[in-house]
Order: sequence, then C-alpha cells, then structure tokens
Amino acid sequence: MLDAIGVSSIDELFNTIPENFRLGRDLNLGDHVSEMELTAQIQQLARQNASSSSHVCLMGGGAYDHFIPAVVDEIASRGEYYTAYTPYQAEASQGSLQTFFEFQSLICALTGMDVANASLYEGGTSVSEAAFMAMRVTRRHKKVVVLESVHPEYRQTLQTYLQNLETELVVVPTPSGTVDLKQVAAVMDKETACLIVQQPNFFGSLEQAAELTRMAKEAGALSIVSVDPLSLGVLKRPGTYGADIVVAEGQGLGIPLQFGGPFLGILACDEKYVRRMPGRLIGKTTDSKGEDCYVLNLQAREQHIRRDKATSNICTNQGLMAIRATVYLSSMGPKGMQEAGKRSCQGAHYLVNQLKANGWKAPFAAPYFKECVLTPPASVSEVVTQAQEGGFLVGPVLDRFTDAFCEETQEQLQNSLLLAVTEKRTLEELDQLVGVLAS
Amino acid sequence: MLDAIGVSSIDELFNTIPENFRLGRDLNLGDHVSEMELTAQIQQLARQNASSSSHVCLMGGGAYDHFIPAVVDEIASRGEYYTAYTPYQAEASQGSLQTFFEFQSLICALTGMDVANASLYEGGTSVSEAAFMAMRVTRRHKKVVVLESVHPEYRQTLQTYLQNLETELVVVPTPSGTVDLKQVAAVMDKETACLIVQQPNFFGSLEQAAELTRMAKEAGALSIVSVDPLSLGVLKRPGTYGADIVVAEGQGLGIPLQFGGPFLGILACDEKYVRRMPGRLIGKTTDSKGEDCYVLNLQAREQHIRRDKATSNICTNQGLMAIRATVYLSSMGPKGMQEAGKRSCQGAHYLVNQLKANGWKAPFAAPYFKECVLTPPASVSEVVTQAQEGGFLVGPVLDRFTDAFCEETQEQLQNSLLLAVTEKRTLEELDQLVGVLAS
Amino acid sequence: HSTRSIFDISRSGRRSTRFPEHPANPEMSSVEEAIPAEFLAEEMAPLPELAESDIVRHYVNLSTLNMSVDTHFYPLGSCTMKFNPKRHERLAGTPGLIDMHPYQTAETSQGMLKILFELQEMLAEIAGLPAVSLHPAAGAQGEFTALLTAAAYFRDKGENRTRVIFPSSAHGTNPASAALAGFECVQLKKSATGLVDIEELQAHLDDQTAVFMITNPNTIGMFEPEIGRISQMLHDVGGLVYIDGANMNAILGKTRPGDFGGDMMHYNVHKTFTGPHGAGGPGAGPIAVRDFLADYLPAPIVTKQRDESGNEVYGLSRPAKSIGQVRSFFGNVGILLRGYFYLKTLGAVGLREVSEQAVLNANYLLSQVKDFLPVPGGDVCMHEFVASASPVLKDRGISAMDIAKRLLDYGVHAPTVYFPLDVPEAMMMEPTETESKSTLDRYAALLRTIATEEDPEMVHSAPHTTPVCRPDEVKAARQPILKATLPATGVDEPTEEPLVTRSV
Amino acid sequence: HSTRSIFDISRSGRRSTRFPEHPANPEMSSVEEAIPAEFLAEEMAPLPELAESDIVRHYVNLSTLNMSVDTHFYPLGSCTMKFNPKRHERLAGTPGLIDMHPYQTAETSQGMLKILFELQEMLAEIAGLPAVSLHPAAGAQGEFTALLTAAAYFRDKGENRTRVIFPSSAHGTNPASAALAGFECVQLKKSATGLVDIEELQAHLDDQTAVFMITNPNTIGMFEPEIGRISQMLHDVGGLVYIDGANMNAILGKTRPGDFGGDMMHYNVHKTFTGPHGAGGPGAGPIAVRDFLADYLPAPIVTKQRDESGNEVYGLSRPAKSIGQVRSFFGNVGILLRGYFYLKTLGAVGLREVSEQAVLNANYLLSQVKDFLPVPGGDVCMHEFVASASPVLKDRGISAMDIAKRLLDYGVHAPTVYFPLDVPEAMMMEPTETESKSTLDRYAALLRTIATEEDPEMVHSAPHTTPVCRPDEVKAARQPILKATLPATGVDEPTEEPLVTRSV
Repeated sequence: MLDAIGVSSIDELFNTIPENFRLGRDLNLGDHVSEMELTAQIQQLARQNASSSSHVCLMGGGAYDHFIPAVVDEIASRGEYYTAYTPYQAEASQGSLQTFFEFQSLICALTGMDVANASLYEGGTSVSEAAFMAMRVTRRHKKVVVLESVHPEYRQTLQTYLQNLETELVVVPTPSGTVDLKQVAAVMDKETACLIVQQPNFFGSLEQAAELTRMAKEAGALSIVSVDPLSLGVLKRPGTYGADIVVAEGQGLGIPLQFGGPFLGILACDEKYVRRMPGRLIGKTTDSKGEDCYVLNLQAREQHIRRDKATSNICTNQGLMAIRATVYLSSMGPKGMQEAGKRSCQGAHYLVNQLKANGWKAPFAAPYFKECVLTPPASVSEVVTQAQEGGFLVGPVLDRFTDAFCEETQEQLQNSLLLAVTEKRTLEELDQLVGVLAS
Repeated sequence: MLDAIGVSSIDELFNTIPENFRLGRDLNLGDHVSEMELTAQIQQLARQNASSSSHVCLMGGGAYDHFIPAVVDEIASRGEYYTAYTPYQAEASQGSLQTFFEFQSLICALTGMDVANASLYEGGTSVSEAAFMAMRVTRRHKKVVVLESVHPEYRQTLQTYLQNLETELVVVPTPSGTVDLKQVAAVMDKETACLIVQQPNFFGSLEQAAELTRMAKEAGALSIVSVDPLSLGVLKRPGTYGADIVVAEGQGLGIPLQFGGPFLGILACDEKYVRRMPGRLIGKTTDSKGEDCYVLNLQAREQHIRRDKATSNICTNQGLMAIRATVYLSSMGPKGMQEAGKRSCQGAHYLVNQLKANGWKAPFAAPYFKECVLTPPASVSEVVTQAQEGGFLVGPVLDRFTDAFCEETQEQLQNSLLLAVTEKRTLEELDQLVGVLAS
Repeated sequence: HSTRSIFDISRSGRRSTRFPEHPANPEMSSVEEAIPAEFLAEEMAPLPELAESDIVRHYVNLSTLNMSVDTHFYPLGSCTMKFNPKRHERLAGTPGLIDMHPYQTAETSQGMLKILFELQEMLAEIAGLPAVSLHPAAGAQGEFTALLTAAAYFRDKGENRTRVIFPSSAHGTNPASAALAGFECVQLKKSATGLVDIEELQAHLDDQTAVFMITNPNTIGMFEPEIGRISQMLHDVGGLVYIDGANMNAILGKTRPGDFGGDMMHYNVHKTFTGPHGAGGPGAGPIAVRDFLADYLPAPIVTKQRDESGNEVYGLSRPAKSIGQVRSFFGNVGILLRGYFYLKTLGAVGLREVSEQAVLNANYLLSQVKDFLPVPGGDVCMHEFVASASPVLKDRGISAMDIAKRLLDYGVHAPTVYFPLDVPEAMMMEPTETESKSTLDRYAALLRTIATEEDPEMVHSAPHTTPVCRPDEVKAARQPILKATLPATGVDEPTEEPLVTRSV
Repeated sequence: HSTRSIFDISRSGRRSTRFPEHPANPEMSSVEEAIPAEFLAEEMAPLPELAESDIVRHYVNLSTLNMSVDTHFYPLGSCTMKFNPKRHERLAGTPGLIDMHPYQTAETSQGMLKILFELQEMLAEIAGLPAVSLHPAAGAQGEFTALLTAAAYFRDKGENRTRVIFPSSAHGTNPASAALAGFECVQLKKSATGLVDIEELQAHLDDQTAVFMITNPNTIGMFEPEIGRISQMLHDVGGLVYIDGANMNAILGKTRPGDFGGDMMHYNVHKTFTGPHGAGGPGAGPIAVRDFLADYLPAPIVTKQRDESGNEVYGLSRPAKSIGQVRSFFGNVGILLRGYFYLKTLGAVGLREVSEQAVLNANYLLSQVKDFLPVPGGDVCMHEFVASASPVLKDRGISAMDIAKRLLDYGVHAPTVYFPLDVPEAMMMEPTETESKSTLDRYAALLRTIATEEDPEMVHSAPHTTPVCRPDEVKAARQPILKATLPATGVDEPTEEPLVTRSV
C-alpha cells in the first residue's frame, strides 16, 4: 500500500502536521486489554453499583424503571439499524426512514398531535427547542413563562440555552405543588412567547393543563406541555385539550435508565407550525418509478442546509432510541398503554396510602398519577439508606434541587423525596418496602 | 373464518377426536403469566443457582468455562439463522448452507481430517455414532473396544446404544490414568470394529494416541479419537497421526455451559468413509445458472430417504451450535486457538503445582493438558464446599462416577476431583483459590 | 451475492480474538516444559485469519440469504414453524441459568432443578402419561430412547419382542430409530388418508410385536379415528403404542396421548413449544411413558423432596432399572428452558388456544385452496393438511415442486412437498397459530396465482429472485466438495496487522 | 418490498405486551377513584394492535432495507463509519450499568463514576486540554456548550465579544450552534483545499471576536499547516480557538488540539470512538477545554477524592462558575461507555494505530482514484479526502450524485457528495481503519467502472437494485405526508384474540 501511495512509511503521511505539534510520546492511556480482560473488569465495576437489577427501583424525577418488552432489544440490536448512518441516502435507508415515519405516527397517536419530529436529545432540550420554536412562531423573543413545577433540570437547561440571549425567563412559583392559575394570568402578556407546563408535573401532581393551555392561547402565546408518555394510556392526551406543542422525555418508552442517557426527546405540534419545527422529519413520497417511499423531508429547516438560519443546531439525534420507542409502542398497543398506566397509578396510590398510615406526609394535595412527594417521619437520608439496605432504591431526595425552587416551595420540600411506582412493581414489593421503612 | 370453513365453532373442528378421548377439563398447568411476571420469576430462580457468573468456575469433566467472543452471540442471535428450518429448500437457505459448509471446513482444518459432518448431538452420541459407523465400514459387528479413560458418560451412552444389540463392548482399564498399550494389544482382534480413545482423556491426561491409532490399524479396526477441540492449538491434530474418525464435544467452541446442553457433537473422518457417515453433509455445487452454491449432499444416507437403512436416525441436529462454533473459530483463528491452549495449559500446571505444594496429590503421573485429577489432604466434599463459599466452583468429585470404573481405578480416584483451568482464569484467581483452599 | 468463504477472505495477520500471556511468574512453566514434544503440534491449524469486522459482515450478509420465521411465512408441514417469543430467547440467556456447569452440586442448582422438575410435571400432564424424561437430545433420540425403554421392559419381563410396526406415512426417524435400537421394522401399506388399515395391522400383530409407532394426528393432518381400537389391539398382544409427538400442536389440552391409548411418546420442544429451529437444531426430545415403564427411563430424572424444615429440595436420581444415559449430561437444557417459559406464559387456557387457533388456521387455509389443490384427507383437518398438485400437474404441467419453488419468488417459504409419499404430488401445509388471517389469505391467493400462471415456464424455471436456483444435487453427490481450505497463494498484507483491525 | 406501515397491518384484538391487574386488595383504589374524571382520557390512544410476530417480521424485514457498516462498505466522508466492536455493544448492557437510575447516590454508583472519571482523564489526555465535560448529548451540543462556556468566560472578564468565525467548509452545525448561542456568524470565503486564508481571517479579527471554529484536519482531509499562526492570531486579539473534533480519527496520539493551539474542542464519540451511529444517533459530545475555562463548564463533572482510609471515592460536582446544565441528567452515558471500552481496548499504541491505519487507507484509496477523480487537496491526505467528479461530468455527463447512486447497485454505500461546497462535484471519502485493502481495491475498481460505464444512462437512472430509486423530494416537501394513521374501515377479526397471537 505504501508503494502505491509513493511513501516509504506511514509516518511520512503525517508530515503535513507541523513538526512542533507532533506528539513525540505515547499517550498516557495505558496498555490495551483483550476482550476477555475487559469483560472481567467491567463486570467487576458493574458489581460496585446498585441498580434495578440488584435493587427494586422506585426512583422518580423524570426517569423510571418501566418494563421493556424483549422485542425492543431484539429489533434495536440488529446491526442493520444500529450501524447505519443518518438516512440521507434514501435508497440505502428505507428501513430507517419507514421506521422513523412510524415513530412520528405513533407519537402523534399517543399525544393526539398532528405532527412529530424524528427525535431530539431528551426531555430538557426538547423543552428548550420548543421555547425557541414558540419564539419563531409568535415572533416574540422577549419572554418565556415556565411553571416552577416543571422538572428543575428542564428549567435549568432552558435557562442555560437562554443565558447568552435577551429573553427573560419567568418562573411562576408552585408552592402548593401545582400552579395557581391567577399567578399565571398575572405574568402572561403580549410579549410572552409561550407558557411551559408539565403534566404530571415534577412532583407527580396534575396541573390544570387544559385551562393553562387556554390561558396561553388567550395571551397569543403558544402552550407547551411536557408530558410523561407513560401516563397517556390513562390521562388526557394533550392534543385533545388544544396544546400547541407537546414535548416529552421518551425514556419510559422502552429505553433503559443507563444513568441518565441516551434518552429520547419528543416534540410534536400543530400542523401549522411544521416548517418552524426543529429536528429531522421523514415524509412519504413516491420514487422515480412512482412507488411509495420515504425520505427526509423539509430539510431546508436544518443546519446542514440553512446553517446559522436553521431551526436548531441538532444534527446527530436519538435515532436508535426512536427505533426502540417505535417497537415499544407497537408492542404495547392501546390496551398495553392503558394497563401499564393503570397499574402504575394504582400501585402508587396504594403505596402512598400505606406510608401515610405509617406517619408519612404528602405535602401536596393535588391529584397525582404514578409519583408523589413524600415526607417521612424520620430523616430522609436515613430513610434512603434504610431502603437501600433493604433492597430498594428510592428518591431522589429533593434537597438535591433546592437551588431550583423559591423559598416558599423549598419549605414544602424539606426532608422529602419523590417516590415513583411503575407497572413493574408488585403489591408484594410495595408491602415489603413499607415493612422495610417501618422497621 | 368459521364461515369460510363451514363450521359454527372451533370446537366442531375437533369432532374427529372420539368423544371419549376428549379432555373435558383444563390441563393442570396453572394460569398464564405475563412477560413481565415471567421475567421476574425466572430472574429470581436464577439467583438460586451458582454459576460462572456468580463464581469462578474451574469445573471440568467434559464441559468447560471457556471464553466466548461477543461476535458469536451477535451472529447466532440473528433471527434469520435461529428461526430458519433445516436447509432442505436450498434456494431459501443459502445462508445456513454456506455457514455449515464453512463449519465442516473449519472442523477439518482444526482436526486435520478430510471431511466433517454438519453436527451431531454432543460428545457422547458422537462416540456412539462413530462406533456404529466403524461397524458399517469394517463390517465387524461383534466387538467395540474403548479405553476406560474415555469420559464415563460417553462410555455409558455407547453401552446404552449397544444394549439391545449383540455387540460386545470391551473396556480396557486405565488404573494408572492412561492405558497400558499391552493391555490394548491383548484385546484387539479381527472381530474388533474400532478402538476408542480420548485425548486428553477424561482425567486430563495424554494417551499415546498416535501409537493407539497405529495399533487399531494393525488390527484392521478403525481408530476413533475423541478430542478436546480447545487443545488443538497446542496438541497434535489427530489427522496428523492417522486417526480414522475424530469425534469431539464442541462445547468449548463458543457454546455456553447451560447445565449440559445443547452442546455440539463433532464427527470428522477420512474421505474414504464419507458415504458411511451419519448426519447431515453440505456440499458445494452449481445451480441451474451455473453459479456456485451450496446444497445438502449425500442425503441418501439419511433417515428421511433411507429410513431403517439410514446411517443414523438423527434428524434435528445442533445447527445453531454449529453456527456458534463457526463464528467462534473464525474469530479465534490459528493464533487465538494457540494462545487459548497455552494459557489454559500453563494455568493448569501452575495451579496443580501450587496445590501440590499445599499437600495435594495427583494420583496420575502422565502429562496432562488443562485438567487434572487431584486428591486434597482434607475430605473432598468439604473442599468443594469451602471453595464454593470462597467463590469458586470446582469438581466434579469423582465418586460421582464410581460405577463407571474398575476397582483398581476406583481406588486411585478415592477422595479426588477434577480441576480444569481455561484461558479465562487469571493468576490472581488461581492464587486466590489456593488461598481459599489452604485456609 | 458472493459465495466466497471465510477461507477466501482470510488475510495473514488479521486477528479478532486475542488472549494475553500470563504475567511472568517464576513458578509458571512453558507449554514445552509442561508437555513432552511428542504430544505437541508442529504447526498451527490452517484456520482462516480474520478481523471481527470481516466476520460480522460475512455472516450478517449470509444470514439474510435465509428465509426464516422472523422474516417470512413458513408453512412447512410437519415442522410447526411458529413464532419464537423474543423474551424466551433472552431469558434462556439469564446469568445463573446459561452458565451453570452440568456437574454442579444439587445444592448450587436448586433454581434450575425446580424449573426442570416443573417441566417434567407439566409434560406429564399434557401427555396424560405420568413419567417423563427430559434427557433425549431431539425427537429422534426420544423415539430411540423410548424404544430402548420398551426393550428393557420386555427383557425384564422375559419377553422376546423384536418387531416395530408403523404406517407408511411415518416420519423417517421412526424406522431409523427402531433399526438403531435393534428392532425389525414393519411398514404398513400406503393410504391416501394416512389412516391405519385395521385388518392389515391385525395381521402383523403377535407375540413378537414390540411397539406400534403412530403419529396422531397423522402426517396427513387427520386424527386417527380408530386409535382406541388400535391401542387395544396392541395391548391385547402385549405390545405397546408409541405416539410420535410431532403433531402435538393440534391437540394440546384437547386430548392426551395417554388418554387415547399411547404408552410412550416424545415431544419436539422446538416444534410444539417454540424452542427455535436453529437452522436444523438443537431440539429437545423429552419422552413421557406409562407408570410401568418409569423404572426403565434413562438417567437422570429430577426429583422433589422435603427436608426436615419442610422446604422443597430438588435432586437428580437414576430410575431403578434405568437403561442408562443416551447422551452425556442432563439434556438440552437451553431448549427445555424455552419450553418451560412457553408453558408458563400460556398456562392451561393459552395452551389449549394454541391448538384451537392452529386447527382453525389450517382449516381456513384448507377451505381456501381445496377447489384447485384437492385434499384427499377431506374437508376437515387438524393443524395441517396435505393437498395434491396432481390436477395442476395434469392440466398445466406444474408440479408440486414447481409451485414450491415459485412461492419463494413471492417471499413465502415452500410447504413440505412429496411427503408423505401416500399422496401424489403432496403439498403438506401447516400454517400454525401464530400467523394472521391476512397472511393466510395472501398465501392462498399466491397458490392460486401460481397454479394458473399464464406462462408455466416461469413456474418450471422458478425461483427467479432467490440467490440461487435449483442446485445440481446430482453433481454435488457425484464428486462431493465438502469443504474449503486456505488459498495456497500468498497474501500481500503484513503478517501482523495493527490492533485496530481487530475488534478488541 | 412493502411500504405498508404498522398502522396498515394493525388488527383489532391482536396483542403483544400485556400486564396483569393488581390482585384484589381492599386498600387498592381504582384509577377513577384516584384521579378526578377531568384528567382522564375518554378513549384509548389510536395506536396499532399487533402480535409480537407481526412486529418482528415487520421490523426485521424493514431493517434489511438499510445499508449499514455491518453489511456494507460505507465510505461516507466526515462520518467515520467504522466497525463497532460487538463486545462493546454487549458490555454497555451489563446489569449494574444499563439499569442505574441517574439520581442514585454516589455511594451506590462508584463503579460507574470511576468509569466516567477515567474517561474524562483519557479524553483530556488525547485532547491535550485539561478539563473535560462529558455532559453534551452530541457533537453539535458540544459546540453549543463550549461556545456558551466561552461566552460565560468573556462575560466574567467583562468583555463583550459577539462574533464567531469559521471557514466555508465548516460543518453546518458550527454556524447553527453559534447562532443558537447568540453569536453573530462570520464565514470565510470558499477555498478548494479548505485551508484558511490568513489575511482574510486577520481582517475579521478584533476585540469583538469571540471564537474561531475550525475543523482540523479540515473537511477536505488536510491538516491546516498554519494552525499555529492562526491560534496565535486569535489569542493576540483575546479570542479563542475552537476545534471541531469530527476528524479526530486522523490524529489520535499523533498530535493534540491543545498542543496546536486549540482552547476548546468536542469529540464525536460515535464517530471516533465507535459509539454506533444508530441510524442517526444517539451520539455523545464531550468537550475538553483549557484550564482557564474549566470553572465555566456545565455541571456535573466527576471528581475523585480519597477518604480517611485512603480509598478512592468518586462524586459529582458543579464547577464554580458553571454555565449550568444543557440537558437533563448526566449525559449520554450509554454512548460514553462504548467510548470508554474502546479506549481501554486499544490503549495508547492501539489508538495511535487507529489513526495511522485510517490515514494509510485513505491515502491508498486516494492513490487509486486520483487519475480519474482529481483531488484538489493534493496527493497526500489525512483520514479522508475530497475528490471531484467534474471531469467525469464534463466528459460523460455523469455527476457525483450519479456515481453515488450507482455505487448502491454494487452494494457499496455512497460517499458524501456535494459537501463541502468548496469543491465542485465533491465526493468525500473516508474509508476508516477497519476496512481491508481488498475492500478498498474493490471500491476503487467500482468507481472506475462507473465513471467509464458504457451506457451512461444506466448511471443517470441508478440505482436499479435498491428498494426505491430517487425519491421525489420536491413532492414530499410541497405536500408533506408525515404520518400514518389507523385505517378507518373496520376489520374482520375478533375483538380479543386468543393468547397465542401474543408473544407472552
């Protein structure tokens, strides 16, 4: 090969790197290890972690231990999917393209919206992208309103995204766990691009989402509703109460917890905003022989065409996670989503009632779905340790987020934690947890 | 659908079953469980077992904890392979056919033989099938000679296979761990169909396989050598010393232990016996367009054609295990096989020497490869428990097989066990085991 | 596609799996020190040298040349090509199951033994036969094992019974197993419906009769109406009835071999209970037998006892007069596990629904094709039926084989053809319960299209879209090419490529 | 192939995943009791109803319509489509890694945190930049995050720098990220080699200059010879140099962004360190920055300390002046793990060999095609090069797009075409280190065959063997069809099918 190139060594090929910049030593990375050694090392490191394999997981806060049907792994582990590139070359990518088209369709069916893109990074950036989209649609760039009950990390992300811009981020406090509609009315005005609501909210509680959506519309702003997709087998789909943009963290849709990512950003909206959407969109069309086929659509919105005028900078998205969600939703169907939602909701209420009987308090009175803020009669950090030793993972403890809440809300969250119950949890497990925490 | 058939109920379709034979009740199998429940139940049952995940496994006796490259699972878990049928329909099965052709080729390369079939059940039945084949080839149906040092379950299998026939099974005792050539010479005669040898033998020791092969030839019998495929990166390939039939348990070639099966029966032989072979054979040929392709070959030997005159009754074989072995050997290559063999052999000798320094005895003096019979200074059953509590699986304890050995050999095996060291074992693990057993 | 083998794409120096040398240690001997030179190989095995990327691309592409249940409708009669639930495949790989050594102590195997014990019980219940051995490796070995069990029973009773009888439509494994077990084989005459001619059978029965082997429902897809009388006839002469369980998918929870007179049977776990077919195997062939045969079953059997504290304790035991093992180790546990998962998943009602849906699907398909592919067995079948392409051959010169090959062009696997021999131009179709009505409709429409295809030459010369077309089997058999080897010519790459060409 | 969607094959009553109801318990409330009716959905979501067998056959067949690294050579320039080791895919699924909740306490996450800490350290070493954040979700978010980090740094210093500059060959994400972060974008003029015009750059530099973003080696595959001077120029005006790490595969262990003047950079873990591309993602976009920027990095960073007993204890911390999070949770850990496995697997020497082999392969390919596809960058490239199909277009009317499409007919994925815009009829090729010489030889021969193909119409109208050919994008955009829905017409199957049509 060197002869064909006309050089005498591989090093010669690197002569274009100025000599003073060449690294004259080995990187300090250590020696290579074999597949066999690596396997042993990683298994050993993995054993140093707790996880939902070693413990029964009731943790919440935007990532949940939901059940994943085996068919999801079966499909997503096919090399034809996971080693393919972004489907720019339509003829070589009909598999991915049709699957993403089906993903868009399923998300629309689940949320009740007109159109969904083919994924964003995760829940927090989806909220931010939705806010930017709302600013483009409304041409209002001065003010974004968000409820304090939206996930603090989503709000933090939005704040970071806005930090080098002029846009004001107004947070409406929610010291009673859900927002007071009057306080929202007080801040919505003609400069407001959007109102951002989470349903169920970060505390697990149900906001007056339909009413809030209406209030946004009245102010000429867009309503952005962040939902838990796993609630939509039971709770109203936001399309049915007029949400303009729906975003979601799609982790529950067949995606493992994996310490926080990769997850799945979902964004769906009203048809009329489609050309302002961020992210990839797949469309159906016909090919040169007149046959139906799928293709990347409306690419003129995207960074590789529009560059600094693009609707977002996103390029690499969460394709494989969207494939997982597609297979997941196909496997769940309408009844599976309803059953999972019911089981989660019933389990959560059962657990909360049992704990209340043992002296635990729930600071917020609003209806909740599968997750709830609870204050134990003992120190919350001791409770976490006690649970852990008894084989349970609980939390997060809410002092983790103290900076994210106003003083009044913080007071409510003192010595408390989130507990979430998914469809995976059995009554036996819940009873056992109550027992562990009572002892 | 019922209308199209012209019946009013599904039950009507079962009217051809005489009424007195219809089961008028539910089977006593219990209620169905969901995927989610089954998963939880099985994981709980699996936790009640020790295994090479929970313990460091040094167990031997014909099944070993060898390393399995991930690529083996990647390929063998493709639905196109594992949900396909036997490749009778060549046009719909070129994937399986070519893969099995490559399996045959790799087994020939590994053993040094001319031709290999596309798999039998496992090591024990391979020995039996080889003996039947030898009887067909030699037309001697009266006597089969097997060394006592052949795996006792292989011998037991052979004995069962012969139990309704007239053939005499002569076992040559091996009280010193390997056979005395003179004793073999004494039983080989003109009525002997074959001499069956295992190399390394059940005790891990090396027989004079080349010499034994020669002795079989001299008697006009076939030599059948059962090998450990994982030894053939280091030890002589039986084709190089003239073995007529080579059989093997192929479990080490990328197949998990799974409590004893499915494993992989290997059978390879000299070209001139090909039409007497049992099992499926894939051949290369051309199709109606003159293109190269693969096809089931010499099917006239098989049960679906020749029925009671077939060379074997085997139909379902171990296709998927052969695919695993094919990918495994492709991934190992000549150097990988050599490295694995060396590591196993060196590790075994290191461990045995350390244990000997601690008062353990090895009853047999012959050279061994990766496995050895050892007698601890304490009670062997206590040693097994001690190892287990220290995180190690050792054995089998040899009193498990007492019925299988003559008295003189049994005496040597008193209070002893097999220990096997594969390439997976590190010096640290071996040192740790020595420490656990010393305490 | 390319038919180049891994030997052709081998390049000296490429690597995939590597192992480190043990760290230097004064007490470590070299292999040459440990083992005398006479035992050591003089050169490495001539295996191909490949990077992991070479291997993956080669076999992934090869795999896509197959038709399989996961990708295509596969109505292969007698084979029960049903869908394999993906959870079961994955659960079989659970750590603590897949990596258990077969010689672990019972104490360290309680979870596994409990599963296997429960499977024994479930299979006994489904069979209506009380004693089960999970040991045989596949259906054919199940037959062989049961016949040896019968032989041991007769021997123990001092009877000399040498003959095994079966219908002409029997699977080839029946006579092959009987012959291997040392029996003389008697085959009944052909019958277009596969039903047993009672008088012919009676003529063969005497005190030499050991076993009558019968597949019920039979290979034509019909339930033998005289099975009760047949069993009685066998029992009257002191013989036994063996039920080949290949067609159990038709009768699960509807009727039981033990109830209609069977004394012994085997299951094909990969047919009936979704162990996948694995391109030919592995299977598992558990057998169930009557109580008086239990003592002769092969070892080992899983037992359940209670310890002093009343806890369940599982163990392995050897029946009193066991014929011994017919293979090494316990059995094809990995496949048995899949069967267990399947039975747990379905429960009693679900399992009965399997057969109900399988029979419904088969009858529906039959109703859609019988007008142009006549079915000698009649208008009602069990889980499969055998149609005949004779009229199509006569009218248009299109044979069963032609139709089978042409189906491949439409992305459907061929049915079983020319088996059983009892039906001319046989096409044996088994849709299974996991296929939907729309798949059956499409298949029936395809058969009709092919049978009436305008240009019969397109059918004769089919398939046209598959990687290959009608391989020359005669040529293959005449001068067998049964392996590839490394090319003799040198290669132009370095002898040890850098680390990056390997996976790890 | 069929383009019917899962909505089309839906049949009422078919099921795959089911969940049991909780057992009856007096303290269990119904959902209707727990939640007021105003919040509850009035009907089920109109999702399709399918059995697992339907799902598997649908998606397995769909997947095979893709070209992928596992199945085809994929010389897509700028994308580093290298082989993904299979062990890494499986290890990422290890229980205890894949199923950790992001809010677990540090105490219950020590193994994971150790891995992530070591990865931070390794990425810092490879970059020659001391501070690393693993937080960004992808390369584009890495850019955005680094730009915000720079903005916070400037703001903290009281400087008002509003402008980001980049060459015309920059990836689209560079300007898009800069704009999103609130910067004004300045693009340099086109250059056929992609090298920076020093004078032009100088003309743009002033105290408004925040960052110069440069991909080095650049998108043409050339190492910027003036990178030292460029960095100096930026630093002279108080600006920062951002290195787009898309092309790190060329220089691993050979030179480091921090050494040649970069102040900030991102990695594309899915390009350089074999996180698979996943049909578009997920990626991970860790960034590395100079020490003076470390305090502004996003939270969280993994830290290592020692407890009283001297044991290593890992934790998460927030840098003093952090810009905050740019996403929820820690980062795309699943992808970061694959990067970690890869770096451990290769070590220092193996990693350098990656770049050496990648550059060797690219130069060899260049040498084989330059006579008919001229390469404006010259005879030597780094890991990729940009050839021009202009002469072929001029002589034979065959465009870069035509060649790209025709390659698909031969089972090779197309190279990147028409990017960067600086080269007319650009064909950007990156073979990567994991392809063998024989693959490169075949590819070069194919390019030559296509460029000289007898009937150019075969090339214009290509591809001919793919499932579809040249979709109508204009039609797609004009009247977008962006989803499927359930058919309005009824179905003819029972409303609740038996258990057997589900997987479990």
